[in-house]
Amino acid sequence: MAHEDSELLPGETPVRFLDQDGRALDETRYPMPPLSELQAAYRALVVARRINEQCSALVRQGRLAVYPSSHGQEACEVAAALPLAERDWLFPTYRDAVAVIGRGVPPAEAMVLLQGDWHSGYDPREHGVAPQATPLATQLLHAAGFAHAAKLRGEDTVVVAMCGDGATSEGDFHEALNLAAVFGLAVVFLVQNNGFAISVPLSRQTAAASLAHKAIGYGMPGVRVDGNDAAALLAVMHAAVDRARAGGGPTLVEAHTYRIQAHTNADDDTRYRDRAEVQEWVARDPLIRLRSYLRVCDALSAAAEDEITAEAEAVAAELRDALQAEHVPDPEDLFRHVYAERTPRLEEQWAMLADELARDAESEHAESEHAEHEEAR
Amino acid sequence: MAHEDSELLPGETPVRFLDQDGRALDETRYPMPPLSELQAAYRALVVARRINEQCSALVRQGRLAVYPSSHGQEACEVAAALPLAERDWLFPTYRDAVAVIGRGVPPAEAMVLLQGDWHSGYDPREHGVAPQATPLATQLLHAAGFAHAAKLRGEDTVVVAMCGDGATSEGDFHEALNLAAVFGLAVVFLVQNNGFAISVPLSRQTAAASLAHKAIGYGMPGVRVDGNDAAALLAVMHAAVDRARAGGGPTLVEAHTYRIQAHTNADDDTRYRDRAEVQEWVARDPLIRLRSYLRVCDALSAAAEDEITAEAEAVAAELRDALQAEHVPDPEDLFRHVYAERTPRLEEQWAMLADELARDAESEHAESEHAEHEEAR
Amino acid sequence: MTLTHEAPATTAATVESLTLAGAVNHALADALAADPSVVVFGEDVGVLGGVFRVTDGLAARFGEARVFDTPLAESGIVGAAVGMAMNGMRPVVELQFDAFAYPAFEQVVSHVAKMGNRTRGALRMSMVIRIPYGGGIGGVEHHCDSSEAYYAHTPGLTVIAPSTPQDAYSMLRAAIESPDPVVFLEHKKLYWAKGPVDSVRRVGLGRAVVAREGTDATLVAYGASVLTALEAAEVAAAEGRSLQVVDIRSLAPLDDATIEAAVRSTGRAVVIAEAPGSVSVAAELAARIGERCFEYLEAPVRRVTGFDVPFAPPKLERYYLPDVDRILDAVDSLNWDDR
Amino acid sequence: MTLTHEAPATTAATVESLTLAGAVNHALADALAADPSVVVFGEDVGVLGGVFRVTDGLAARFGEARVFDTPLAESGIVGAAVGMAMNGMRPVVELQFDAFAYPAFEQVVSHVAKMGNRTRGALRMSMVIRIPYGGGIGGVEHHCDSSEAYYAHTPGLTVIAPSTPQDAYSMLRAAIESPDPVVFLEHKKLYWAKGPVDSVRRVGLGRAVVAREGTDATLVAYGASVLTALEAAEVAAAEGRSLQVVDIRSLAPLDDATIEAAVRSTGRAVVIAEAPGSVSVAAELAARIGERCFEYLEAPVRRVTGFDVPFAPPKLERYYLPDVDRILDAVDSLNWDDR
Ligand SMILES: Cc1ncc(C[n+]2csc(CCOP(=O)(O)OP(=O)(O)O)c2C)c(N)n1
Ligand SMILES: Cc1ncc(C[n+]2csc(CCOP(=O)(O)OP(=O)(O)O)c2C)c(N)n1
Ligand SMILES: [Mg+2]
Ligand SMILES: [Mg+2]
Repeated sequence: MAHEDSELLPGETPVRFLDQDGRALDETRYPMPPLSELQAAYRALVVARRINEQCSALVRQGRLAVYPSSHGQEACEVAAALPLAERDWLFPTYRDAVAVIGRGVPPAEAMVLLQGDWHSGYDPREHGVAPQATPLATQLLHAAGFAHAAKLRGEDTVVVAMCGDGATSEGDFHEALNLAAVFGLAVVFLVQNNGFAISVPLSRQTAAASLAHKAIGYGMPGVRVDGNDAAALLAVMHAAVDRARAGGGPTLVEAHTYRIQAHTNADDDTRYRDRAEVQEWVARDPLIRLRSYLRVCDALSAAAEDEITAEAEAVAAELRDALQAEHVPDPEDLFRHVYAERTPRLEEQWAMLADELARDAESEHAESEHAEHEEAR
Repeated sequence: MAHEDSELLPGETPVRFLDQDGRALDETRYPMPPLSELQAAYRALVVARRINEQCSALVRQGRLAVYPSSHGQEACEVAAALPLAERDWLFPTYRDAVAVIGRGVPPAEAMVLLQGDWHSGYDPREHGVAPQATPLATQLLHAAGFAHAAKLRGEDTVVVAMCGDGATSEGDFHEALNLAAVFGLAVVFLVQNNGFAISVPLSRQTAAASLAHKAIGYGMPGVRVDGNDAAALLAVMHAAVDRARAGGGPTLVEAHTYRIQAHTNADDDTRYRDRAEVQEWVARDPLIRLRSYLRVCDALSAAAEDEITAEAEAVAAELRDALQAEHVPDPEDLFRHVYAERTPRLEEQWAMLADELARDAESEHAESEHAEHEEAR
Repeated sequence: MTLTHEAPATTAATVESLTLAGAVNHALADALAADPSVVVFGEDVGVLGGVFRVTDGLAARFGEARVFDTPLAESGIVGAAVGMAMNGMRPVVELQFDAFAYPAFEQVVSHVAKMGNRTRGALRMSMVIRIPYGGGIGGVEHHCDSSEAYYAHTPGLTVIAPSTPQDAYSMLRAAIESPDPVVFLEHKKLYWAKGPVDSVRRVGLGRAVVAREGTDATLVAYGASVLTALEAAEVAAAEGRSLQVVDIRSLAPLDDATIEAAVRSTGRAVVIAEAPGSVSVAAELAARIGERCFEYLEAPVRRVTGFDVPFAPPKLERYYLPDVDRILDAVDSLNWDDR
Repeated sequence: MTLTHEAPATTAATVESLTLAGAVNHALADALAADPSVVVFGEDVGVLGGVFRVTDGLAARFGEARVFDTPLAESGIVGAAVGMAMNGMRPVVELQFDAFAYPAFEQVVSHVAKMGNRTRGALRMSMVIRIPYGGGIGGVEHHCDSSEAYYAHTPGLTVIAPSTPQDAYSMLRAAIESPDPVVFLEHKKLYWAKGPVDSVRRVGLGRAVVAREGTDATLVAYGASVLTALEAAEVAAAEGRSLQVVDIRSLAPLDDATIEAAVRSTGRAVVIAEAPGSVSVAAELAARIGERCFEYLEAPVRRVTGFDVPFAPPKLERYYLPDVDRILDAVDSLNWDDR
């Protein structure tokens, strides 16, 4: 085996700083992030969890059509966003709403898609966040192209591109990692390996020892990391981001984690996994792990905890309020953005719809006048 | 680095038995194939080379529209076909006509595509050879599916699927290798790395140390082999085929070789590569290397050489003759095979064309009668 | 809602009331039972039974070798099915949603559609690609495309879009038995609509059906739009106008004879489909009716289709989708003054 | 063959006689020179200059950073272009042949076409996808598809298919400057046909042009079929029939006004295209003409298109492709007795 091979292959065990009880382990491959960053991460984790819970509740109340929760995966979500500078970009999936919010997108804007108002609700340029991608692995190519443009202009932008374990089987995953490696692009590919693609277990996605083992086939380093250990994730992501920023090219990071909820509210996960397995992972909760550590380090006072909880509650309340108001989108939106300028055909079609709406409004008006009239009798 | 990793990664150097002068090297990773097989391989190599030369000549004479020659890569072509049993299948590309012929397909049938008569000219079932694939890497999935069907029926069919270095960048390459590995299918993926995809050099396809390094990412072994050393290729292919037949799953074999001719006759390779580089590879000719070795081993008499040359000439002559005869395909063929049974629409369309042809024939007939008449005057 | 074109003909024993999803499930089960070369695979079709539960129970009943989940790779699924069909199997694959069939497009167009032709019939692609499609279910982007035009334009493919559980059952059985590749489009909005299914009844591919008789104008539709057309015909009847409804069922090949006879009998036609209208199956129907019924037409053939925009987000889809009023508006525009 | 719609208007200095390939090359060069955000990439477009030499010399002139080869991955090429467009570049990508664009289909349909709509215009996909397409060059399978229907059906895309070097030049410049994504189809058979190119002349997207005046019937065509139509008109003229030829140039959006006016002026129309006719751009044209010119039509709109079969092998393509005789047959069928 060549010397360089060992540099690109993942270690035999995932990077891990904290054990399940939040005790620091003997991890030497990366430096432990400073306490201040872990405190920031903890705050973000609590907010993320609260958002996940709030959104699941909003689904039950019929305010969101669907919500693919990252409950249990919040450490990955936080570690995807935190290491990025303002000028950097994040390329998230449908599951990464809380990472999107972590980049500064207002929670209500992040919910526009799932609320059914429009296909995306925030300005990507304002926050450096691509629209959440639904077609799996497609966004990894956008990330590579984005980084390529930056490189051509001599900018040191770094891009974090996210996907799940299932998405690694798609052709676009392959093409994206390869492009990024061939052109030495500043992309960090973060795979959240939560063990399932809807109902399909990891064993149906790969026969490899790990997903990080794919990296060497592209000539980039592959790293495995405990996806429920925020400290380890931050350390690994910082290293990968720094490497990318310095022109060192892409890295593939595989985070081992678990989705605690079903795939979405529409899914019934009892059909394909044991409750015992879920419970095991509940016990590995990334929040509790980091909280324990911070407490042991005396870096999380009760006051701070209260303050964080309050902040999370405020975010949740804001989200709740925003989604309580029934917002009805404008039907003309259907025609506004298909092209920069509306084609004559689309003008015709909108005119037809507008005419229908006008007639509907008229007859509604007539009906209600009629009803009033009847009442008055 | 894990123990299993070293089993799946390719060795630091490609497998090689013979040096450029045909001297045996100290290769211990595989057993040297028996002389009898090398003799058969040599015979096949000479025939393959002769076909390549003949086809290039037929292009110059306008008998073939195009010919993507495997000149210089014949050892790979031979080693793809030879290790297969009759019940096995080969999934070749546009460049692999001589491998197709190596499976027993009559040379003239293998040329139907390039002659422009039809999209494929042989019966795949009769020879266990899929139609030569043009869309890159797509056939690798067919190979996996084919092997999957065999596995489901409990058959021990082995499939060899071929592609080039450029094709490894396609999403279908990824999806095929992954499928084959996940389901443990009996597929040997043989990549002929000839350094170029038309004009694009290998460095634009991968940043990895080798293409064989991709195998570990799928959990299958990756092997590198000298693609101009027929002995090494046969040894590696036999091992991979045996492994697949025994249920051991797929292998990725990367053969280092070189395309001596331009991509096709339509290509101008002086635009993208040095003549010196081509000459270097001409010197590594797989025929000469094996011939030298066989001679040294006293396994190739002058009489045998003469006989082989005569056989190759006979094949070339047959091919020449077959392609000299101007064959005009039947226009009705356009409608015969689109569906098992012609749709009413296709009946209508054929009726229209048939009517046109009848009218053309009539007016030609009238014209020629007219001409005869004129002449007679 | 209850879905049927006609009263079932055979004995009660073979007739069940099923949802369209249930009808597809039964068809798969019966095909798996009837023919050992039938295999069913795709994403989540195994233990989960599919995200729409269409394959529910099949893995348990027929075993993991015949009904199984694949890696998440649509080109891979279809490409592997091509190889399986080359090797004597009859694969029935599910692509999870319309838009998630696009990664498989190259395999569909370059191989599924052409392999039989390429090999002069030596390697026929006897396979079915099942695609849940269409809107009206409040799905987010990429979950509601009506993508039939892409397939119906591609020579070599048979494209079926049933509107009743009976047709879903019978035509899926026929599709699986067909020597040719079939793209089988299941409208998601119809999945939970019930209708009688007679498992003995055979419906061939390539045949349209008159779903409702009528004399004044012909509504030509398929999939969920057939229901909208039937509703429109009901409303029109109340207003004294008799609308005929043709369910084309087979988008490729089109049943020219039935469509032509229907339109000729009324002299007026409205084509209804959810997909964006431009360069669509609706366009083909309008063009053909124009070509074949020109002398009989009292008015131009009207199209009531999705707008030429990406499918609407959930809260706007009711504006996007063809509805009864829009159909009746189109009918109203068919030069009635001439009468 | 020489290709032009009209005599160039501006000074000789800006006018050159170029092949269509040369015109595209010039347009790329001028765009690269004019706008630093333009980048050109694809397979073999760098040092080789493309398999059709369309990008010849560009890498040498503008450097490897702006004109470069990619790994062999079409979805990758288009997907990366999406990301580049998100980051302020104007990528112009080449997909080597029609059928080799199919692997990129998901990126084209789900992102290129929809990203601008998805983000309410925040991320417009200002990019061009160049695709050499069409037959008539003796190409083997997968090298001769006319795949325009797939793109023209997809809302959000602009689809251009020029038939003259001038239009190729001017419309490619316009395509590169467009805020919207453009699929730019270059007919391979036209690559070596010459015509005058005035690099100052601007031709907007979305506009058809009357390529030949005529009064008896209108031939509607695009790409290489425009030449066949013009030839047919020439032959017909000799026989005393005056055929108008409309080159639609823009397949999406269609220039309804020009097409409508043309067909209304003659009352008869034949639509000509190489692609299989079913569910095609030709179908759309026939349907629209039927819808918009119904009262003016003396005869059904006829289509002369490729058959509904996979593209023919080289020795059979002359039977497959629309030719002058087939067009004239269609013209002959347009109810002339009525006059
Ligand atoms: C191209 C494509 N195919 C299928 C789907 C349907 N789908 C949505 S999520 C999903 C599973 C994804 O699993 P994974 O990548 O592991 O991410 P996770 O949901 O676990 O976060 C599937 C199959 C899709 N969105 N895109
Ligand atoms: C999907 C697809 N894209 C592009 C092409 C056009 N093309 C034909 S051969 C070729 C280069 C292939 O290179 P490689 O895989 O290394 O094989 P080689 O020709 O060297 O044997 C290209 C780009 C194609 N046939 N299929
Ligand atoms: Mg997952
Ligand atoms: Mg090569």
